[in-house]
Amino acid sequence: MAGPLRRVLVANRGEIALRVIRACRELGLETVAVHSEADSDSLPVRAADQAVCIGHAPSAKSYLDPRAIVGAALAYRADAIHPGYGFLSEKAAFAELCAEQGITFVGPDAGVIAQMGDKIAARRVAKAAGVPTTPGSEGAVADRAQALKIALEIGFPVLLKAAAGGGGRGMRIVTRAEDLERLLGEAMGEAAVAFGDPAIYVERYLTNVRHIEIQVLGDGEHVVHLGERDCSVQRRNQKLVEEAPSPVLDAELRRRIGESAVALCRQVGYKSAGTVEYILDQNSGEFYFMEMNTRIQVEHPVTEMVTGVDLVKWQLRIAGGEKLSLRQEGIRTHGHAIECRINAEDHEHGFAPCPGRVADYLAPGGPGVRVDSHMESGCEVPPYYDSLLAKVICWGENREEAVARMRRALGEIRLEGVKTTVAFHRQLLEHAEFCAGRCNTRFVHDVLGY
Amino acid sequence: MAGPLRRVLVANRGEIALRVIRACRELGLETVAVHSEADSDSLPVRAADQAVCIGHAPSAKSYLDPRAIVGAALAYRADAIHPGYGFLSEKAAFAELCAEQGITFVGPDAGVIAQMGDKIAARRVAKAAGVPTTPGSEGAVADRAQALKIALEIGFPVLLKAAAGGGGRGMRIVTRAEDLERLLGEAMGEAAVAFGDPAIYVERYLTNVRHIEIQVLGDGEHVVHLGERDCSVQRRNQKLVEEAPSPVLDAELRRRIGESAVALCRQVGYKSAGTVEYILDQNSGEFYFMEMNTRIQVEHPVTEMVTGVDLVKWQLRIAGGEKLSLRQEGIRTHGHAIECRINAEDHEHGFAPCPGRVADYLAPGGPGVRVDSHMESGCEVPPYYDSLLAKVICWGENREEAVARMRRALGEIRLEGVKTTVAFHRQLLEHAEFCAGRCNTRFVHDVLGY
Amino acid sequence: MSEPKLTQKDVQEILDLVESAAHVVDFSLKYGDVEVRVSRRDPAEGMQPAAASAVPASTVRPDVPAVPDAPAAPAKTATTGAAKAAGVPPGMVAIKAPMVGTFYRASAPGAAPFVEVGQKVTPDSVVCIIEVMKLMSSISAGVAGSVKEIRVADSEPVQFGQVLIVIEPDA
Amino acid sequence: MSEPKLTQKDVQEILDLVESAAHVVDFSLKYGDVEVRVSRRDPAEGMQPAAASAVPASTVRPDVPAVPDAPAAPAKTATTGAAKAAGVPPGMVAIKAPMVGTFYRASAPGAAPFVEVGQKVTPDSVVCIIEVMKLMSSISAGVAGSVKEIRVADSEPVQFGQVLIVIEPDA
Repeated sequence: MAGPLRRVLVANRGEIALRVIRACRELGLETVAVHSEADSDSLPVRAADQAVCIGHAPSAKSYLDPRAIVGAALAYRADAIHPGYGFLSEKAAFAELCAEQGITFVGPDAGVIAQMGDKIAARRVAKAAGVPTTPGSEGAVADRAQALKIALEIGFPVLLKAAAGGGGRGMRIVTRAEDLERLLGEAMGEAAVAFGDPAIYVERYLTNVRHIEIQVLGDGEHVVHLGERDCSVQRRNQKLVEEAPSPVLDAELRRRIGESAVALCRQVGYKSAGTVEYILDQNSGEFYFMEMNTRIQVEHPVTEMVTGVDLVKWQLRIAGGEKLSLRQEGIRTHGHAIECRINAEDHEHGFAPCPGRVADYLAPGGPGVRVDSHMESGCEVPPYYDSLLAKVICWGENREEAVARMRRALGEIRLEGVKTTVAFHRQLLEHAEFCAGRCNTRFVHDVLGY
Repeated sequence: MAGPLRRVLVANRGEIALRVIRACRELGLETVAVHSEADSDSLPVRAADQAVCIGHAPSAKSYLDPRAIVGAALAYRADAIHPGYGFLSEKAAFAELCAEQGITFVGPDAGVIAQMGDKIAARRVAKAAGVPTTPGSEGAVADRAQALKIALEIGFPVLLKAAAGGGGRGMRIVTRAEDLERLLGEAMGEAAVAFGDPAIYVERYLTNVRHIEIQVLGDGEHVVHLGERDCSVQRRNQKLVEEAPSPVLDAELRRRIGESAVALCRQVGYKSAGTVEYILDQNSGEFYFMEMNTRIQVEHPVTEMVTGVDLVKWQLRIAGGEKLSLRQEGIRTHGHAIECRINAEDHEHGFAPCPGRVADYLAPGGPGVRVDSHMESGCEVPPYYDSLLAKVICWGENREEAVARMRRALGEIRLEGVKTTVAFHRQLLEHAEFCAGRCNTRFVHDVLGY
Repeated sequence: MSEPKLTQKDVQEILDLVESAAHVVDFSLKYGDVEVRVSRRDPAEGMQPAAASAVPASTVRPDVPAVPDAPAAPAKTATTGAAKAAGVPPGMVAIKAPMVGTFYRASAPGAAPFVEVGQKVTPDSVVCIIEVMKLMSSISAGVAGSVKEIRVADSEPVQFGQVLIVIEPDA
Repeated sequence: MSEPKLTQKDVQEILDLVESAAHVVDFSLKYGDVEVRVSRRDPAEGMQPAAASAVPASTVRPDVPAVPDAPAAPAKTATTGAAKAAGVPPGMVAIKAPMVGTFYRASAPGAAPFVEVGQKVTPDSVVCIIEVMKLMSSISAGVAGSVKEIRVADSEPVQFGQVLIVIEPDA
């Protein structure tokens, strides 16, 4: 669907729904917020021009129901749907349904989503674009014998990964040849149950790695990257803190990774905002393509703060047919930004979710502090959805100032009534290794003990 | 007093007290917040490491009492006092008292404050530094005859201004020679009552002017400027909206004004943050020195957002003996920033102050939005002090984006229970002349009718 | 700030509890000045209108899940679905949208409306249609009575849980 | 959120009003469960301790302004001067700091303290000194009675309005 947008349906909730509504408002676009019954009295629902209840609280009956969302877009005459992140944002079938019904999906084409959603297909695209991928199988392994052959070629330990997977399910680390058969069987079984597809591929297992990702914007013709984000502070593959620039990239490595992400996106004629994720092996200095996320990401504000580019507005502009006016040489980063995800979780008890009522909310403020949050005093954190309450993003002229500012901001935030991860972040920000910029993806587990 | 600071007493209240506390925290400095009885339960008081009540609610008995403040600094072992703006921030005698008592005053030396606080002395310094001043008398006029002679030289209308003055008192516009004697008498009488000094000087009265000011930082040796702020949206000499860069300066004019401010500061060996204020005659394109403010200003965040430089932290660093590491060529501005001052005032009734209780407060958030505010749900706005509740500062890649973002942010802010100037700002931001960047200092009165 | 209040979500959770407990037929809760009463029967036994209650059981086709009403929560604004569902007088039965879509009063453009105000209906009477992506779902009265109000104009969009039609059940 | 509560500021305003009205001698206000009573006399007539009251009149040297106490406001934290001033038992008279400064119990280092707990005092007895920038202000008891508590250690900083010494007035 061509032509500038007029009314955008926001098919999400929480802070990202508010983020999209804010972008629409700044562009002069009308907004329709769809919501479940649990979110009727939420800030994004009240912030939108129009709010439409689409179903019961459980996501499957509301935010994950493509017919309810596209139906709402048609009934309330929205000409576009912004999916946010999570929920239906990377479901090719949903993008397809939007297209069928004449609704602009704010994101890449369904075909690109499908291609990048399949890890093996995505690896093939990466290889074709000359992007390094982790040494491992070309695609899914046919059987134990093939898996063993590849494992011996690349050397143990190896990682077994579900082709359709994510979030650690269908994943196994194999350190010895004799364990391969058993663990392959387990991984295939888990993948079949979790994703309906038992396909497993094998790759080198790297231990001292950082998670580096490149933000891209494409309009189907031009593609630019907006530098990297370092998301190495994770717990069980869940990102907790993200920053830009990475404390470990030098100018040359930064250029090479950035150019590889652009090459990958050119390969598929990428349209909209996207993120190419890499692992950086700190032992060898090599980087490898991991996957591509064909949507806006939770941590996108980090890039916005160092570049000044509003990524969500660009998503909407591109969806409305505008061409990218940004050129690679015009994109400069300034200073350093860090994001802490404040979740309603008890970090002292395995980061267990803690829904409840936020009695009193006060955002941190002052220089260099951005807060993306749907919190307000008296609001409910329902038990049905993810536990992200607020993203605090701090900018500084350098990493040291950004970290000092984040400590200051986390000392200010008031979120009474629910347990939050603020204390975890304050502990992290005092840790000498983190302050020195030295950590890998196992830091939270191995060093902090979570 | 030399050496790095350790504990800073914040001799102010409201948002600027919080601003200073935030800067101290980021620098690892301890804070002592002094407060009147009316502010015991305020956010800055709770944000500081230590809070000290210094007197009754009326300013004269607390925030304007030099002995109480310096006494508190001595008793509570603060080694420095940050005066914020207003109150004692430009009282040379206060800076002198601090020096006598061995307390570092965060600001320039008392002598410089005194010199710049006297308009005639300041004009002499400006002339000596080659900074253009409005055509007019060298200093105070001796009598009617001298005033008339000068007025005839520079041409009517002329402006009579109190040498010690400010805020419009002791000020008269004279359009005809026959009115001069009467108005000079009135102005002298008013100046004598208001400032204890009847000295009046005469200058050319300009009508189509913009208020342009240059932010400077000096360490006593080096001086840099951080570009201009345009503060032309005023009502009765009270600034309402400030922005950077100015929509009307070209690169050449910007360079000339900036360099003139630096020359002025070099002339007096300026130390700390300061602001050189100019009027820009839109008819002739000429700029003239108006006055210099030897303190941090309400609108400083506008400059911080386009330069990334934390001015308050630099004030503290310089006070602690650090040398400026900034060099003029390293200071770049990026994008555009606008500040709206949200006051507890009824703009439909002459901007009458409206103290009261803020039942519910929610700050705007998201990309490009900074909020400097001491508000929180349930807080009191006492009737004793100025009515500034919050400063909303929005950044954009260009002026258009900054304005769109400000409209969006002002639609989000929640300040229930008191009347505020939010509606005034929303009206202003929709006005075609403002959006086009066309307005002079009479805009709010002549065009908006306030 | 943290003094407990009964919110819409609490009410929803209570109702979910009641709904999931098959043996519960009548339920009432008094909390401060809010009173919640729910009466329900096994759908297999046919629908039966709720007694005068702040929360009448929903009355929609047996094949779509009921959309329980909630007393107006201390909501900050009244633009949401639940708020629109409020305001059904005691003794009346609200027919609510089981899905988001477009409301039609007739089977085709120009055809006679299914019902008019004042008209008698039986539980099987079709009272309206909701269209989603060209798929038409006909909505039955679910109760015998007469049409008291038609709250949505023809061809208007409706959200999930929105009151479409109010029926005064036969005594 | 907006239900009216009596705050410290309200109390302060009431007290300022009372103070400025020369003819007011006794004033009382009951509001919810907060009761405020103020008794005062013309300073020229000498100080007179307030009756048992939530807000006893301050008892400081006649040449420094009184620092009226306030009932604990619904403050969020208790780190402020007013909060520190709280907690004086009924019937007792609090001697409060009329200025911020450093508290001294004796006239010079090594000298005997002006008063000890249990000691009898007359209205003119000097009980402590507050020093600000080398200027010593001696503080008198202002009431006849005995020293019940000394709340500040020697050489400690004190804030405006902070309770220094508690006197049990003679019956």
